[in-house]
Amino acid sequence: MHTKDINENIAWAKINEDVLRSMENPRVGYWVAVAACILMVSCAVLAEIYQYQVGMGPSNLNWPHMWDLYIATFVFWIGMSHSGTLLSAILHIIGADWRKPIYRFAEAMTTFSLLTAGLFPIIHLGRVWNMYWVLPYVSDRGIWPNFRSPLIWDAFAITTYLTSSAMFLFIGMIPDLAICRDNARGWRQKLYTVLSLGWQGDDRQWRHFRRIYLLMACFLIPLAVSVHSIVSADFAMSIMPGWHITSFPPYFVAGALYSGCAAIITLFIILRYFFRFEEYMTIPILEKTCKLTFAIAMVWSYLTLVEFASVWYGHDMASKEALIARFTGAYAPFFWVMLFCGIVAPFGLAFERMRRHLPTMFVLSLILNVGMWLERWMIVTPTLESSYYPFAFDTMWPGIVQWAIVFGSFGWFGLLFLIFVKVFPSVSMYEVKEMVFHRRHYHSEEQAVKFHRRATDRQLTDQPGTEGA
Amino acid sequence: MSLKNVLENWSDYRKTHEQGGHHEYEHMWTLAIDLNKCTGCNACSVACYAENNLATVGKEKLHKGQGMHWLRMERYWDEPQMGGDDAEYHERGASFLPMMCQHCNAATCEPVCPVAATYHTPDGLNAQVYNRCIGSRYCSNNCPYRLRYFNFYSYYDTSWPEPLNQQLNPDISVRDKGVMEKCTFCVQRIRTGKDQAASEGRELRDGDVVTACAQSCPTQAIVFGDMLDEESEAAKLWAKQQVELGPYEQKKDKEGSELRGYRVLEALNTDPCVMYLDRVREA
Amino acid sequence: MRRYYVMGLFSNFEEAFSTISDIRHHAVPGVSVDDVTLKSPIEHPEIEEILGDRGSPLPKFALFGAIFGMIFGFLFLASAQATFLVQPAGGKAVITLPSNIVLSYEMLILFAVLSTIVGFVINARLFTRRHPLYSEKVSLDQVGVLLELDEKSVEPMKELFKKHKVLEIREEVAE
Amino acid sequence: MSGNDINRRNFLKFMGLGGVGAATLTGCDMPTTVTIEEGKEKVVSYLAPEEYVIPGIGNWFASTCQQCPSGCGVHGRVREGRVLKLEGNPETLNGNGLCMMGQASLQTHYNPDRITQPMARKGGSLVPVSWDEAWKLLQENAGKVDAGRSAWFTGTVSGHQAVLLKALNKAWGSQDHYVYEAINNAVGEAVNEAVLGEAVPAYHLNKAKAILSFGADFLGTWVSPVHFAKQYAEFRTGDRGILMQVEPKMSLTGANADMWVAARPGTEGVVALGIANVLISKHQVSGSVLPQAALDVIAQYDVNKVTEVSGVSGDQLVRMANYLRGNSPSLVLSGESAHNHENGYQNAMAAMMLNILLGNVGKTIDGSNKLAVEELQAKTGSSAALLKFAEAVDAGKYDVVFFKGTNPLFTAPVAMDLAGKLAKVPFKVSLSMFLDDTTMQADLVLPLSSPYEEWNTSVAPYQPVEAAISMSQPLMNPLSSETRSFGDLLLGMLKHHGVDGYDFPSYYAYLQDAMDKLPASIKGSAVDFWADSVQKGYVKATAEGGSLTTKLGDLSQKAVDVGGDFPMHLVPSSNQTMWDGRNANLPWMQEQPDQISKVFWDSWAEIHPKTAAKLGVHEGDYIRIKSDQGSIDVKVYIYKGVHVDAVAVPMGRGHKEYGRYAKGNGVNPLSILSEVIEPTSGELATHGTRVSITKTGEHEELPRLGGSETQVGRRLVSTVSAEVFRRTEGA
Repeated sequence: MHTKDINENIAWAKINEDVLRSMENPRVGYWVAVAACILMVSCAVLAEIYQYQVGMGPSNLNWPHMWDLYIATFVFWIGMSHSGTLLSAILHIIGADWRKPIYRFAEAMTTFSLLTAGLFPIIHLGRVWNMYWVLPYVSDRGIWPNFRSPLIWDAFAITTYLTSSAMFLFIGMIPDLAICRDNARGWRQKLYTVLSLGWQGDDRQWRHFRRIYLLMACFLIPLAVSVHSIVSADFAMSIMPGWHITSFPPYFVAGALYSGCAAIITLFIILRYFFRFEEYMTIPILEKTCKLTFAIAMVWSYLTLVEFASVWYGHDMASKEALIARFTGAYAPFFWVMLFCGIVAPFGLAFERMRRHLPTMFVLSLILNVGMWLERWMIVTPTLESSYYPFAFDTMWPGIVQWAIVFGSFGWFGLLFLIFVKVFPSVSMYEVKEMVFHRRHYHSEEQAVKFHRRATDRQLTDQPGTEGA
Repeated sequence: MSLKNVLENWSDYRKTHEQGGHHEYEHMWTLAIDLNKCTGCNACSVACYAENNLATVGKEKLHKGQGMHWLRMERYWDEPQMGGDDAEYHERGASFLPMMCQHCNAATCEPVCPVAATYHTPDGLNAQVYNRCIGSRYCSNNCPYRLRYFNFYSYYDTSWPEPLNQQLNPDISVRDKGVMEKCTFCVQRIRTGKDQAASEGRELRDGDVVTACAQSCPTQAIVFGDMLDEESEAAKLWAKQQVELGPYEQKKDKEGSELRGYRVLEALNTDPCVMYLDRVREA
Repeated sequence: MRRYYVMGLFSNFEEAFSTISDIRHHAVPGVSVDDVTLKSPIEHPEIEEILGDRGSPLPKFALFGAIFGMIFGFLFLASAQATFLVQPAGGKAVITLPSNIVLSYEMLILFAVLSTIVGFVINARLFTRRHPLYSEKVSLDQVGVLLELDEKSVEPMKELFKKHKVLEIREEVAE
Repeated sequence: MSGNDINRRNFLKFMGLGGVGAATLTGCDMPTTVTIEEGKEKVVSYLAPEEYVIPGIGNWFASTCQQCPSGCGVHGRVREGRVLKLEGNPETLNGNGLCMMGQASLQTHYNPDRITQPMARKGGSLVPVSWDEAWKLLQENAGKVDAGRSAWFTGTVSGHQAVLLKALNKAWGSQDHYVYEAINNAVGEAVNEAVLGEAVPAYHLNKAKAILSFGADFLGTWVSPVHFAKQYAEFRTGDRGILMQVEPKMSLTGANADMWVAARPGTEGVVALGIANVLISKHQVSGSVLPQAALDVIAQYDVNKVTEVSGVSGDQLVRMANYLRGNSPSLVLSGESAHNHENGYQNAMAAMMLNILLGNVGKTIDGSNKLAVEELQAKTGSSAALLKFAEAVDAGKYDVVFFKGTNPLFTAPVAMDLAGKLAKVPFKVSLSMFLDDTTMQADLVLPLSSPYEEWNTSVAPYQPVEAAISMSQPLMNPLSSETRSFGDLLLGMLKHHGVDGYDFPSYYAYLQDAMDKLPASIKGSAVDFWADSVQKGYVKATAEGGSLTTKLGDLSQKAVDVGGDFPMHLVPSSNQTMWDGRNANLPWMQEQPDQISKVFWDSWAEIHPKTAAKLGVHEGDYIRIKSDQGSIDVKVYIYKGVHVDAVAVPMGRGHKEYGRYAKGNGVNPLSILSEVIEPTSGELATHGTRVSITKTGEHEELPRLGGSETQVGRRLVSTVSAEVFRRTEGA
């Protein structure tokens, strides 16, 4: 069965109308969702206040389990943030134009995941009130942070990534903000007037816009890879068996893209359903996303197995024991569930019937993300359970405080996202128009020929740009 | 923060531990622990509690692994594959291992601290700066010996009810919640010893500084001393056992290959400053 | 002589592009294609061919930012480390290359991105007032061809627009 | 840390003293306070500190540890008027070392649960009273008691306290002073007395090449552990002696043994006889040093019989005999787990027989030097005293009983019903620092000062090298103005009785006087003998000891009862952590993991994996240990350091009283002891109780430090053979 990614003959006015409509008049369901998210966030806030006052004890962290869910969830959210980069930057560079209707919310996801992830290293500090000490500010005592620490690398990388991805999101949104400006009234108009930075669709603006968008996409890809490599360095740079693994950087990057893609599927389906975006977020696009997810899932599965195999084949007993402990130790049930969710479940994506069935895909995408969250937990914890020092072997189960904060982080993300969809266009209007425009031209032979004739010297196909497959 | 400084001293700043490092050490404090003499009596551990204001956290928290035993006396039973046997009883008794911070010269805990709260002093100590610590706990995670302990709670009110708090050693602080702590080689005693020597106008001598654990050990199994002072008992013990600071594989000569001196998990190249001498059993 | 702004709005993009093409080929004497500003709801890379290669210096900004970020990053880190001698050694050198490479890399990207954004803001003339002839329709589905003309060229230009099935022509005296 | 605080607090305390002192101290002329500086008996605020007090600088003062009867000399670090840390006094028998109890004795001093004022029983409960009232009560109830109707029940007492106590008893017309220690060596002493002619001979572990110990935990709880540990270090260096330990439950000494042999509880004597048999029959050791009767008994115990009775394999017997034969001189010791049986005396006798057979007497066992001043000699404790006391109390012999330094209501078997019997004593006085189980039953509680707040002399029961009087001086001002030193109380009672010759303003003055009256041979040539003694912390006072005899007694062994309904042996083991329970109120000791099982803050039962498999229990499962006297439920720790037929539960926990740290932690195995008595010495056979164990089905994780019981191949400690050691590091 083949259908088009998008109806090329859709009226541009309808595009504006549909998207702008989605930003207005929140319904009851929206407020219920907001309330639920606020409730979740308040759980986390209460837990954090308690932890702030009492100490890290009630979270059940202990010797040797100095890290647990906080760091695992941190890695999870950082991973989630890679979706936007993948969909937006990579697909932009390779010219896959089907990204256009869905990249906006993916990029928003990137930014909000980072805003969520960034909280965790702060929450997990024993002395939160001194967190600014990790910043490289000039102190009159000549004290700097320790640039050797992967945690400082994290701080640098996350700052860079957050800045860049937020800018990428914002710049990509400027033409749309101008549309909003032109159609809004009241406070919204004021807001969009400021945010659209005086965009008026000049050819000059478009020209530079195209360049900056491309350049930022180029920077964002290596940046995203470096960010998750650095996050993996928190583990890989340590000396601990089960953490000190050479293949961790690509493994983490693959895992990040994986969970990001899965989350895109989830949000895709939610947005499509609630905002009636059936004409933009079409089944063929979902299918493409699913295929992409499946490919990444297979990469991840391969890297997982490679990690096991290389540890198994090596002769480092401590690492080998750490590996065996994952399969058989106290956390083994979670490990097996992780393997199922991460390796077996994605095969559901391989079947067209399932790919086209939204409820199935919704559940499946959630399963994949549960698997990816478990993966992070299963990286952090089993190593702490058993490492070099037998006297310090210990099994620990996270306390209510940790669970509350992890739970709340989903609410926090949800809240940010809910605010986003009502304030900003969650589908890129101008790019959908581009997509429609180019497809109409290139898919109709007559138009294309006519167009080419009008072009002067060079072959237009050589032009870098948004025209695509 | 000057570029000139960087350029002029470039090669100096690029020296790693293997090349002697940038710092000149004034002392290199070490321990030599003879497991042939150690009886596992725990006196050292309690002495450490007394000297270093270690919190007693109580049954629940200690059971949860939130205790503060800077010096822990480990007890291991022989394994069949390690020369033990499958006999009905532990005929060769137990192996005891008093484990305190190993003050590694290439400490894995140091580079991972985001705020440089743990560093190497010119005395060769792996120091923990409580004031600077923000509690990321990475150091403890990256310590292969698991010798760093975290203040999961503020223990001051619960651990030292009046008048127990009067016993607290005023020479060192009581750590508050959110701070990592660990054995300091009784740095306050080192300070006192140095001050004493300085006021007497002389160099520090072997024996001027003794850690609490070494002092209380009934069998004198723990010997504390300065490796840079060749006349110190500890340095002599290291030399006698042909154990050197620096290499991760000791170059023992043919006769020395039977010597008992070793450092725990030496192959990880952490270069610990604590030498152990193996347990001895008749058969 | 008074100068006028004239803008023609087209719904058919092809016609708009033909208009510009005609201007390029001096359909209206005294009006050059350099006077043309195209206002469009979407990006038209192909228009560059018609408008002439106007170029963009943004890659230079990016390159500058990248080089600056890398050098500044490394020197900043190295000199900070060199004054901060109590930093934890862990057996490693005072100025450690692996960590500095990682961090310089991040600084490279950060500064490149920031520099590119600054370049964009400057070159795209953002933060300026909208043109008086700006029409909301160019953010919807129409293309505007805007010219700044001498009085004498206004009428011929309108004629040209009409030839290309213009929907609406706006004009205003330039200040 | 808070120097200012302390100053202010002390200042207020002194102000309080000034105001209250006049009213309360008229009845008894106690010193208001004594400073640690010689001769000053005035209250001096730190606003004008002593001239030697330099803020920030610690001073070291000698004193004596009273946490167990070993009497180790300590140096206390005093800074800004507070004692902060104790270290061993290098010139005393413990040397530099100090065990964990000694370290933790500071927490006895600073304990938040100390009694800070006298208390009297009114309407069934103890209420605080003033010292005036306390003395009045004492006078009313004890002052007019008939001759012989009063008794003292104490822990080990020595030095001038013993002298005063004796004088006081004399004034009351009573001879009854019971000295009770739950952890004692009384059976061994009885055998030593009978065979060697001396109850406490000198053991030279350092001179032995091989040590065979039948349950003598000399590194942990036996006689003088720190001193022995010091000797042990010598024993293990150079030509490195061999240590063999035969016992049912691995003690700390057992954990350090080259050869740890699990013998069925109570069969240690049989093992000794078996070894003698091997030595004589296989190694041609001449039996001529032994009487014929002994040789006859030995001949009965060939390897097969010994294996059958004790469960010790023939191979082990032969190896032990080989070691003993090949490494002379050797030393054979017996202790707790061998002694505290119905046949404990025979067990100890058999061990002593080995010493005679191997010719150790005179080499590694010597006559001990005696203290030159007989009256200061320590009165060592036994459990026979407890039994006699219980009997006397039951017979209604006493109107008044004084308790000090011991907690019999915790350590005595419930079977004895000591609490019930004590009800027959109309007036019980407890002199104590803590509201322990016994003190809670008293009618009058007199708060004692801590050993680090008072002047005292004491004499260690075991001091083989040079006998000495240990000096204690206050290491700081009393924490509470209402506590009194034991010496002062004794002196006060003597005065109340109108006994002549004790008209001293304080025990401190009495001590100075008494020390001054010591013979010149002891005082020596010191310019200021008193100051010199206090500074050093001891006074050498050695008299030549006699030589030892070797009169071996009867060796015949009684067969160990098979048990019937109660197939298992209960081993109420002792350890340094809790000792007899007196350390249970010290948080440091509760927090310290047990040396062997690494359990903290709780009780546990040790069983062998085979036993566990039979019961189907795993670590942390509760078992019910049932004797004919009752049962206790306790979590199990499973390891191969306990005999298959034994279940070991450490004593010292399970207090019903005794402060916040002790209360409610663990169970007390002594509570289910059967009343088995060692007939020859009259001692309580604490290891003679037979029990049955069943699984209760409950489970709770055992609070234990350490994730792994083995090194999991990490080679953190490896083991070098002694042969290699002797080659590389031998003398």
